[in-house]
Amino acid sequence: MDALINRIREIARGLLREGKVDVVIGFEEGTIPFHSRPCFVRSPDEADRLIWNNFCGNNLAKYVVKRKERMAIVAKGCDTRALLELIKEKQVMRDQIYIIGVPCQGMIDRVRVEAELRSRPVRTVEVREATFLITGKDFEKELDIKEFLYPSCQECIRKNPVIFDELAGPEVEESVGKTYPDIESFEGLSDEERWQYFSHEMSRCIRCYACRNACPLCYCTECFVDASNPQWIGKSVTESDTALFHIMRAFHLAGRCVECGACERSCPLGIDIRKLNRKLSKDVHVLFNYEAGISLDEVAPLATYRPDDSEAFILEP
Amino acid sequence: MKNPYVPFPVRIESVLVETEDKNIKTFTLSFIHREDEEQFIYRPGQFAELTVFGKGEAPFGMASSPTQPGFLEFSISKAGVVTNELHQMSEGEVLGIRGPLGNGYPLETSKGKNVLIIGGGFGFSTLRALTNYMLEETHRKEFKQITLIYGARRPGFLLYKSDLEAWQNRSDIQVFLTVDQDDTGWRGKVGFVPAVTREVAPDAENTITFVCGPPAMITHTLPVLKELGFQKERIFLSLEMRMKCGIGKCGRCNIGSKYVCQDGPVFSYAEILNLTSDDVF
Amino acid sequence: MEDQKMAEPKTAKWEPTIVAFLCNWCSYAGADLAGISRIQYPNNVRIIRVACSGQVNPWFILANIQQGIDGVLISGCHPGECHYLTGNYRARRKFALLKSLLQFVGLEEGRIHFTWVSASEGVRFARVIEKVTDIVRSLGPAKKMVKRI
Amino acid sequence: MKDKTIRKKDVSDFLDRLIQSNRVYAPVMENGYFLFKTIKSGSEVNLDYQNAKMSPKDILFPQSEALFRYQLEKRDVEIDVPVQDEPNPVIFGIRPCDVRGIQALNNVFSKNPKDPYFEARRSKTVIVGLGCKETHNGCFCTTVGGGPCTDDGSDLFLIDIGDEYLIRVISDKGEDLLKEEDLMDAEAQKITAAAEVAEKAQEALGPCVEVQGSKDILTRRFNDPVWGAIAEKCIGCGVCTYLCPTCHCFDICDEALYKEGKRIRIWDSCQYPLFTRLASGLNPRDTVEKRIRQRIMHKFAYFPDEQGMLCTGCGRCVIECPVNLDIREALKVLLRTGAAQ
Repeated sequence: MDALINRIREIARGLLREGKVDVVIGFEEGTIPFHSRPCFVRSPDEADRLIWNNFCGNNLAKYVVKRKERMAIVAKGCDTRALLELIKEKQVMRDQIYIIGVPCQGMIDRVRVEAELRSRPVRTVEVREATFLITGKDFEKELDIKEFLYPSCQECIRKNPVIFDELAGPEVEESVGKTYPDIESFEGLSDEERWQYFSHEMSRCIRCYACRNACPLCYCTECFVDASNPQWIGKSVTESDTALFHIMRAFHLAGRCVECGACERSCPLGIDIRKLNRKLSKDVHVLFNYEAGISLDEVAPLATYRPDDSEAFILEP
Repeated sequence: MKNPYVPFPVRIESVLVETEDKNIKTFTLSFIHREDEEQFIYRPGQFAELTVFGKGEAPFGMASSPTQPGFLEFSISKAGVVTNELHQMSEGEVLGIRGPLGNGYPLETSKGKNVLIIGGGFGFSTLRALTNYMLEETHRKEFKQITLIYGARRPGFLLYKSDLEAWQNRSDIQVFLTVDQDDTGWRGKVGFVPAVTREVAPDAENTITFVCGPPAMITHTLPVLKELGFQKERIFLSLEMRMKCGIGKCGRCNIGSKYVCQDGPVFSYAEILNLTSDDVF
Repeated sequence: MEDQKMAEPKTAKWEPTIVAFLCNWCSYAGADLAGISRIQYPNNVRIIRVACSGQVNPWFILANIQQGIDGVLISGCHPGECHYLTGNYRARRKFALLKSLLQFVGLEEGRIHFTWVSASEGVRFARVIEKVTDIVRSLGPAKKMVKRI
Repeated sequence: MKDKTIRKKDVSDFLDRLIQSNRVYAPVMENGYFLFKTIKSGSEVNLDYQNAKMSPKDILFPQSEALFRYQLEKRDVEIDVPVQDEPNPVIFGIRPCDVRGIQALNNVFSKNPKDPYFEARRSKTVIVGLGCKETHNGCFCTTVGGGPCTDDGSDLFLIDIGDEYLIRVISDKGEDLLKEEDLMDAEAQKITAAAEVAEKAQEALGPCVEVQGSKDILTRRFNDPVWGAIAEKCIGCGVCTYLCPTCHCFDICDEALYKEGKRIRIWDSCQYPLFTRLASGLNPRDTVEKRIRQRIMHKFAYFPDEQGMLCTGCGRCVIECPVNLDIREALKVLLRTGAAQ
């Protein structure tokens, strides 16, 4: 990990010194355990702020849209996928960004750790080889990193950057082939069971829109939930409005979602938001043989068609 | 104590299209219940939240003067959800009204002084209320010389044409109307409000000024007033901010530590310069 | 309003309300033909004419669900026959995903339907409406995601 | 009334008696975190908790509530204001920071014109506070004038002294709640033990920055570019404001079906770009920087005289901010370097 950090700093320092970029967007140490956080480095001397560890969960592609500067961005696999989509959707120019690719070892899910500790306060976290050691006031606990990775990291098959100008470290091993065992088993439940699960998740939502705002691909100037003229959706926290917000949010990302899990990570209440996006990813994959954030040339699935697309859902009298 | 969130029901008595682009209409409203009207005691410069049931509320300054009892008038420009709906409504339909809200123009401090009223475009509505208030028989003698400067893009954008005509026929108020663009048959002045102000403003000594209009007009008129020697403490402006609750709770309309809905909307220029804000004129 | 809606099935005379978005060039003409030809079909359907099935925003469907409409039908030209050449192809992709997603969260499968009806298919139109009405009736009144005011 | 003690294992039974005639809100663990919920049985409650994920402000100021319902008639409208008939609410086991949050809300809502909805709930509600023995990583109550065992604003206040809680009886309302209970008067050594717990907790959490004089410093720095640097990583969500025990900004809107509908009040957030946008399109707070500044200034500079500081140091915004924009750190940057200027 230290080699990786040194390399990131070195690259950043070089880019800033040579004036190739105005800002390097990366991660710095957070103020509390389990939080590394986005930072903006503008001078070579500041490059030592940059770090890398298992807590760099934010998707930094969020920050490149509508920025005028030339940027370098420290990007893990999913960040580069989001960048690729943004380039494809013309939200940022390829030559405006310098991608410092970081092969990703997966990020630790703070909410699950909290639940495991029954929210006892953590004083320090120390990441070791395959485990991390948590120390509290009167306890110590060693947990397996693999078991406490974010669900999106556990399922990830794109740990290595898909697009980059430079790699900061050796590529890591990836599993091959997209599978959706979680979605398939959920589909196997009855209508009523699925509805129960979904409405329970929705009932916890406070509509803070962290999921939307953390998403690197939500960049509309005015979101449909905010629009007032016409008003598409009610603002109260009723089951109906909340459910439709989440359905519509997910649907806006159909064929665009890069499955980084930023939505779920940002949710203060740990709602299983990603399930909807993942279902759409699966359908897009199965029906249209497309995966978002992989290729610059492939046309987005909802911007095109094939005459022989599946008609299985069409009603025949 | 009355629930401050619940509106009084009112009915639309008439609707008058004010401007040639039909974007501003004046709605005359009357209270459905007499006891509500008795509670609604207002001063020029105050505002109210109008309810279009099912669409929501929006704040508007009263364009009518309390000296004309029995009805309320609001001039409303078509812009958002509520106003778009309002513009489709007609006589007999029911609205809600919540108010009066805000502080209104400082009438007490104006007594015994000359009054200069400067309005631009759509911002003239509460100044019209003020003018009518001051011109009313019992009030007129409380003020000295009254000068009115009112400008609009074109003659077709001047509001309250019948009032303007009536005032021009009076000898106790000097009325200067100006338009940005000349039109055939226009007998008033041509030019922007700041220029006209420089030309016709009364002596700065012992004069209170009221300004309301588009931001561009205000930013250019204030330096002229300063140049002519008007004191910051005696220039009053009506501010516009997004308001919702109207009672200083919802957190929207504060400029620094002042809530426009409660502490305003009328502030002296001196007060405004003291506000913690980056949008000072 | 909603309360009435909820109370209705008890009277055994409850009938579903179905909104159909029909494209102007084929399906609406098909409905017209069904009418002109005096083909009988259930009167549960309320027709909204749209330029093209591709024009139907997924939100239109969700808004109907939210307002307690029991079933929604979208019908366009047969593939390859779109007046705008590709509108229905695009709609097909969009709605394949939407239908699957709504079912995934637990909405009953039979609430939302998509089909193709051409201008000459008056009979098919009537059959479609019959079938949709039957399915929706069997599901009972809409409850999931319906907003109560 | 004298201080009382209650054995920890008796709390559940006490709550069971309490819910006979009160609506009791207490911390309940669900989905891996704690929230204040209406309880049906004392056994649901777990007082061995840090703090609830969300502040319990929604008990008094619900996220969405109907202000009135209406029915349009031909030439009139009928307006119907809901009556609050909740049976004697009790908020049990609330932390001192959240009690101060309620006081802060009270300062806003009871200012003239009074907010009848909040008032009706607040006046009936009994608050049973619970002192903190240890603090979590986001806590900074001592910085903003509170403390882990401050009992201001509570009607009863519990302090953990091992197998028992010491109960401080602070108000008549609190005393009433114990009327039917047969509790032991606290012995002197237990009162001392509780005082020690309080003192220890207070000592363990030193203030992180001096906030005295924040009004002047922040006002002076209003146009400082430092706000831009603080705000840069903000993604503009509403987590900080929605979880905050003092944030009270709201929106009012209508929901209607044909001729009938309701006017609702819903939480809103100063962090949303549309919060201040006028129908004309003009937006006085059109950048993230201005919105972050509004949030911090509103809490620490605009109304410290009338409303007190609108921050209780509960640390929810610190812990839950998706990008770890730590308000303590922002204050340090603003106040320390500001004071030096």
